[in-house]
Amino acid sequence: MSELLANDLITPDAGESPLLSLGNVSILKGAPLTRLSLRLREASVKDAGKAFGASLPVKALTCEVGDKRAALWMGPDEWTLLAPEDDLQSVFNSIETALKDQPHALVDISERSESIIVSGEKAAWLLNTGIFIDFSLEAFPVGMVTRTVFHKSPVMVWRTGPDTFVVEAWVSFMDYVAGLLVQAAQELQAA
Amino acid sequence: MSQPFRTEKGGRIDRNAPLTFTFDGEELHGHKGDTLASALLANGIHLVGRSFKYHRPRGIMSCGSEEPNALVGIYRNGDQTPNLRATQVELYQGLQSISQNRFPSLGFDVGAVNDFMSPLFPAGFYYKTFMWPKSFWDRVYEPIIRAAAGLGKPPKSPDHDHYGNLYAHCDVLVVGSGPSGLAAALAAAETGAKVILCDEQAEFGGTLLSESSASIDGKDPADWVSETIAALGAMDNVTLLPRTTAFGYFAHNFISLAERVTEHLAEADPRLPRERLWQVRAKEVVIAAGAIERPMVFPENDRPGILLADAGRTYLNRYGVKVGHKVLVATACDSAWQAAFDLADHGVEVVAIADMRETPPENLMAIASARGIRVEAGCVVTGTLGRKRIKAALLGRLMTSGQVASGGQVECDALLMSGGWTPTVSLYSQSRGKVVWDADKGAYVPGVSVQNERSTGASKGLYGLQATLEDGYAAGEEAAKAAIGKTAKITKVAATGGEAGYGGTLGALPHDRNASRVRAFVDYQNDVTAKDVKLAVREGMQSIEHIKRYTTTGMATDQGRLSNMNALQIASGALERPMTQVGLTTFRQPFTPTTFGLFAGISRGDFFDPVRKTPSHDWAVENGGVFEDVGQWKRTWYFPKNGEDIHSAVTRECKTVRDSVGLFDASTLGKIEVVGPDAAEFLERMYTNPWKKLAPGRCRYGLLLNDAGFITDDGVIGRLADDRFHVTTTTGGAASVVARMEDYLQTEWPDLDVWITSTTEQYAVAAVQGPKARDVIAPFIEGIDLSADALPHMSVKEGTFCGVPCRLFRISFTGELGFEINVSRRHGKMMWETLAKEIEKHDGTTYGTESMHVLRAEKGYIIVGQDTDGTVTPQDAGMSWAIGKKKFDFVGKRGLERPDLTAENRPQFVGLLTKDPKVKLEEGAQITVAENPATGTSAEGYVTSSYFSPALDRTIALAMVKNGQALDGKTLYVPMPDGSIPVEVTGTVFYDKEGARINV
Amino acid sequence: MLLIYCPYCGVERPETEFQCGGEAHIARPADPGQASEEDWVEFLYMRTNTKGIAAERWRHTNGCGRFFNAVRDTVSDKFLKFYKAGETMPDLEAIAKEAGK
Amino acid sequence: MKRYSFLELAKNAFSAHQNWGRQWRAPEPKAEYDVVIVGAGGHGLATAYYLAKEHGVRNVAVLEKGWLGGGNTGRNTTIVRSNYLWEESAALYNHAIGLWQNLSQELNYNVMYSARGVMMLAHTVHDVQVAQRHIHANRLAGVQNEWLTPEQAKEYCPPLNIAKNIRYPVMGAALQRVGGTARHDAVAWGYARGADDMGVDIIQNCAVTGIRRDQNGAVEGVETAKGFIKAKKVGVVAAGHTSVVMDMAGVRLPLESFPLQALVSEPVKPAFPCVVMSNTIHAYISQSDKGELVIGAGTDQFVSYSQTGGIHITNHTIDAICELFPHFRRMRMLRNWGGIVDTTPDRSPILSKTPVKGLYVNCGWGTGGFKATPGSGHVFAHTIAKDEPHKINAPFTIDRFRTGRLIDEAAAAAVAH
Repeated sequence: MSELLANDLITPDAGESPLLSLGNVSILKGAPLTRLSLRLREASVKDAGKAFGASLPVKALTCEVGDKRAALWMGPDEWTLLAPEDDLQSVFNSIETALKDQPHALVDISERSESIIVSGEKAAWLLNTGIFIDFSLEAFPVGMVTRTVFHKSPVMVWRTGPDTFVVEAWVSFMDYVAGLLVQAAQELQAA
Repeated sequence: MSQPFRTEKGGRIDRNAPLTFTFDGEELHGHKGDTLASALLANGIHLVGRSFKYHRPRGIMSCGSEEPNALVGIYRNGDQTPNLRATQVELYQGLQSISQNRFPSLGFDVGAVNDFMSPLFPAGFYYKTFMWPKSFWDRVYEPIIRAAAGLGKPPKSPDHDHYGNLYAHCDVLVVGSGPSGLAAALAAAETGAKVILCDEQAEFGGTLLSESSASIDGKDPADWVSETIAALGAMDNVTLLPRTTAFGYFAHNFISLAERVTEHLAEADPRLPRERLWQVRAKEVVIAAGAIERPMVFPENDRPGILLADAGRTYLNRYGVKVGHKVLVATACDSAWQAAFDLADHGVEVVAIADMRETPPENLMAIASARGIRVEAGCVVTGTLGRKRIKAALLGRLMTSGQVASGGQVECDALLMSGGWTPTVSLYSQSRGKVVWDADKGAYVPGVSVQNERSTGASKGLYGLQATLEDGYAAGEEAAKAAIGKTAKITKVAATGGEAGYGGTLGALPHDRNASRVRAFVDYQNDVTAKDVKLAVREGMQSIEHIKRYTTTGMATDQGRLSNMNALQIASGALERPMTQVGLTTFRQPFTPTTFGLFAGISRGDFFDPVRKTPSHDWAVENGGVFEDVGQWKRTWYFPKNGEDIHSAVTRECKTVRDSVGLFDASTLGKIEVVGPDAAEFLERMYTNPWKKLAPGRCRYGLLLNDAGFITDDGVIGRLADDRFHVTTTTGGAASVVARMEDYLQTEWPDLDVWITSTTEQYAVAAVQGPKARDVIAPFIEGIDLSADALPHMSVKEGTFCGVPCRLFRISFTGELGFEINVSRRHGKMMWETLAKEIEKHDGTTYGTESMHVLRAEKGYIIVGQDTDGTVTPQDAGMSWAIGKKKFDFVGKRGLERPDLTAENRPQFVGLLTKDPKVKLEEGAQITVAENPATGTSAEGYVTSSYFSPALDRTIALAMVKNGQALDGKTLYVPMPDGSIPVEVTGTVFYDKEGARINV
Repeated sequence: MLLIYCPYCGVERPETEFQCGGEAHIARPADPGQASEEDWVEFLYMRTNTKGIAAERWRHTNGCGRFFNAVRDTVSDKFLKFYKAGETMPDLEAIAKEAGK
Repeated sequence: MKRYSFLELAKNAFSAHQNWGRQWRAPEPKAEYDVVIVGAGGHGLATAYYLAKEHGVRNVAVLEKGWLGGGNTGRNTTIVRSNYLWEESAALYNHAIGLWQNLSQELNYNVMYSARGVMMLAHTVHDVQVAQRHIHANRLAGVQNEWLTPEQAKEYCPPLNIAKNIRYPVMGAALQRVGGTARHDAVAWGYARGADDMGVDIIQNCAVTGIRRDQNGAVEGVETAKGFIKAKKVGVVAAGHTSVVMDMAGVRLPLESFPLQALVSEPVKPAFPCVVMSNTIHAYISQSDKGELVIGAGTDQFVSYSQTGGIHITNHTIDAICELFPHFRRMRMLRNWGGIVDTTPDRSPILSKTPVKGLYVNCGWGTGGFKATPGSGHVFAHTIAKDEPHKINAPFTIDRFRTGRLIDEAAAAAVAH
């Protein structure tokens, strides 16, 4: 997956066996990450990006990726910042320090959600069994990130490659999301 | 293997693939490519069902999804699916089918007695009788009516199949794959637009598959179809969906499709879904749904053996089946003549063509004459003979006077009829477009488009191959241009031939029979006759909707696709108003009946709704915990040991908490991090309580109202720093509190520098409660001084638990010394297991929500949603203390000042003690002043919570009682079916009234 | 299932991502203490419930989380305009005229 | 009016049913009426019927913009029950139940009131508490309602899935045996026929376009598609469109109109003996005498007068039905349609005088108006005739929203903890 966006950050959880492994689509559990919710006003965007190590995207539904850093646009004043698991304190502190005098809210949400990596030729098809978004590359290019709904669960979808998506859900919803994806993929094995 | 009505050759069936199937237990043979209907007809079987009301014998009438008569049950995977149309059921090896609505058999049905009593059962008869004696409706009449009604039998066992779902987007959706649909798909696809082409049939091509007298691009139309489908199939931007019905057209160009994936297979891979729901957002839609032929309304027009002319032709040309050996063709337009010619060409005796027109077109007359077919021009069918199969038809000659003269009797074993064609405007109508009457075409056709769609070909009343192809190309081009702004040059093919669908007749046909004796059916399935429609009008039904509902015409499973136009014309005549002023009924989704399982999709079993589990879930399962559903969460209700029932388990758990220590999973409580310089100001405005002076490291109970002034949520809020609060909410309120906070923040106070983030799932929360709570947690906590002075009740500190960061709250919902430890979710299991082991050392226990409820009730703490119900103010709940009196404003402040909220005699929160300490009140029980209140007495209040209190060794209850706080010590009554229970009104705190235990 | 344009995300999304917040431009009285009984019932409960063209609030709950406003014809359910929260209420009559109503 | 009976039916069979008279006339409006009712749905027609029958007010017109019974009356799932929580509500709906029991005989029109029982399922501990509270309150108020264990519920309704391992298992049910269903069209038609017989003019295709008021503000009459019609009293019973009509008199109401969908399956032989409702998983179901499973869905989330709704609402309704009754998964939907329901903030109706003299309003029934039809018409007729409410509808004022004296049926089932 070397050509994928943020491949130094988004990695399968080495300790977990694949949830699904078919010729044309696989589902892997993502490794733990530092996830921070950052809220601030426009004036602080630059400083925050500098402190984080990847600038904060201001274009809706896009991401900015730096060295082991990714900043995902979640809303006009909301970003999810991704960094390696062990960098939690350092990232948190450096942003807090940089924004000491600027109104903002930085909250650790590392463990609020879990991620799975859905990849393969049939990845978009599989997501479309529960998500009502056009995943053609024209409509949803690599790098696009959004919150949406998978059947009855809120999820976040981030396209990190033409055939690769990171899907995040709140922890207690992940059994539902991953379980349904695996179930829906069964028919791909049928003759 | 004899199939006496099979042609020697021809048709699209695979003659090398013979299949065996059964109908009502009889083993029969057919071929791959047959429908059940074509295979039955090949075996000479016309009688396949009984009608709804009169149980009249009925035969296959059509060859498509509009079939009103040939509804059968199909056995598959051990159960039966009712009401499937034999005309749509594809034949496979071993298919088992049964007829419906007959007893004991299709041939001898006792229900047919209704037919002889039919004079008693005109339209709406049931509104006029069955009223005496009164009690007989429920007990006698209704059960009889219900047993007689209904078509097939419902399935008897749960469905073992599963159903798929796919959300899709496309530029152009083409519905229907006849000539215009294929042309539209080609034209759109060539532009590069993303095209979905769907057709309800197994094979693409529509009428082109049974076309014998036309050519496209110099080829047999069926060959052109194959080439076209191959070309479309090779394009990446095209999705081909056969066996897929576009059944619903909703707002904003949302179309739902039902794809039948496995039902046509003798054996299907169980991993495949039985059906798949496609939920499609199309930029543009082309409706190429074609047209269907109209029955003629003449007396006894419902005998088995009477079919639509085009169906007869399709059975012949597409399936290689002759509908009879001696066929009479009755028509009012050109198209049926071709059916007669095709049959004659296959050696079937066409006994006559009876055309209502005085002078049918000469070219047709010439062809008929060349084949030696007798033509009866100006002739109409006035009746038929034969009960289970037509034996003969009566002809009548139309006279200029409008009268009909007898035209003799014609022997026949099948009658093909054509009253003309009706464009299929169902989807257009569902898109909320209004059809308009086209007098030239004699049909209702789509009017102005309301959504991004256009109809093409026969679905807008256009016929003839060349014209429909051209129209299809144009529709496809237009749709693609509108969707993606592109056009493309495509090679358009020329065509000749094709059916002319113009002309025809509407309504009941004249005859020379005794009008009061004969019945001419308008709606076959519901047994509605022309007389019924006239009766409805006579009785004052003027709107077509009234006529429809009164007679039930158009309400059968074909939604009136066959009957509506005839009914309308009859109503128009009876009302003496032009048809266009009678109105039209609305076509509803679904276009054809659609499986419930398809709608339900994956939402079943554990996937019916997400099952949200806490970090202690697995441990609780292993340790015998019993769960309750709270919203989507599974919470441990109680932890029975050694076969305890809920009562003993809860008693033990509660006692243990009070005596030593208990461990409770509080992870489901909502958590919200409120951060920013204006955080305190924001909470000040949201909650009733004051927040600005709360010091970092301290907590306060917060009460949240709505702007009407009623309690909606509560929770402890801890201040972590000047600009950071950790807010907790109820489990059920977590999402709605966030939503309401966002609402006020974004739309009322956007100037505040504060943001809220849900952290419910970031943290796992273990509540350790009881005198030994401190001892239990002490070994694992670092960085926090746990002493009462350093960490008093209602305080919060950050430190570590077993080395991982934690937020430690000293709070209590039990009245005991208590802590709630928040660690990040991933460490929740570790924390729970560590503490569960540790409490054992202190003779502690884990406890569930039930004990939590009891413990808090002993202390008189409310549970929002149980002790409050959305009509309770803070004052009512005895919580005036929670209101910041000096505050300028908070959500609900103004609401609380409204007259009724400040009125006397409001229900107030009190405690109740039964006089007999063993008697436990029922929650929800009503409270009265009188010991034996008369029925209709207004209650003084009701019991909100009621438990056996282990600490008090007696029962306790909480209640809302009018003016209750003033009734302390008074006796009230709780009237129950088996006697009234006296209760004493008390304060709400039953245990440790001074609150000493909490401050240790 | 409606198709709704979020003016913050700049995309159209299915209705299931959104929550409708009812009639738009109903301001909470700035000084509730001074609000009369009539003001308060008007704010809390009274709604125009327009049959025709009306402005309403939506929140992109399962998206960017923002509240915004939309003008919709409540008879056809067609959206005629989307705009951000805080922007002034558009001229509904002009919009109606433009839509040919 | 020719009485309906089996004998009459048999007699008419001999004359090929040529001699049945009209069930109601199609009169042109007179210049003036004592009372004009706006809206010929079940409630409006019942109001006219009782005005004529019980108050001797026969110079009445019922104006209908479409065809009578064509609004929510002809679009609902026909459930009848009265086991509401608050005594005000219970009294109102129970008043209706009393009238339902004799309605066929009263109207000489078989409205097919079928007391087959309405069972409301409890799936959680909280549901059980709420259901028990209803049962206790109902018993004191004299409203029949009883608790069933899951096993008893299954006995009463054999198709019910009471397995413990389903997502939301059935923990019990509240059963009102006198609840059931009735034939919706017949209710409208029966009242129309009865009212017409007493001289009430039912004028269809006659939309009201304005409400005229005199210089004192009192009602003078209504502007209609067929011209001005004078009337001292106007009762608005225009469910779905109440806000639109009341706006003509400048009266604002706490209403929002939402799409509500319902659907039926193809008809099958008897498969479902009663009515089952589940508030927690949002579904209700019964089987019509014709054999169709009649299923109600929830409302869409936005105001709309389109009479259509989203398929996602239908999907959620059917998934709930299939979960409770897994045998029905292979059944098929025949027809799906929508109505427009006026909804009040407290989910209770308004049956009231208005600030405008001579103007009365009956609205806000939300998703449950059909069941109240006879009772609603009965007390509303009283309100109009006497210019003061019947004691049963006295609490159902507009003013309750100002004072805060709500009759909050929704809040009482509130979910929390």
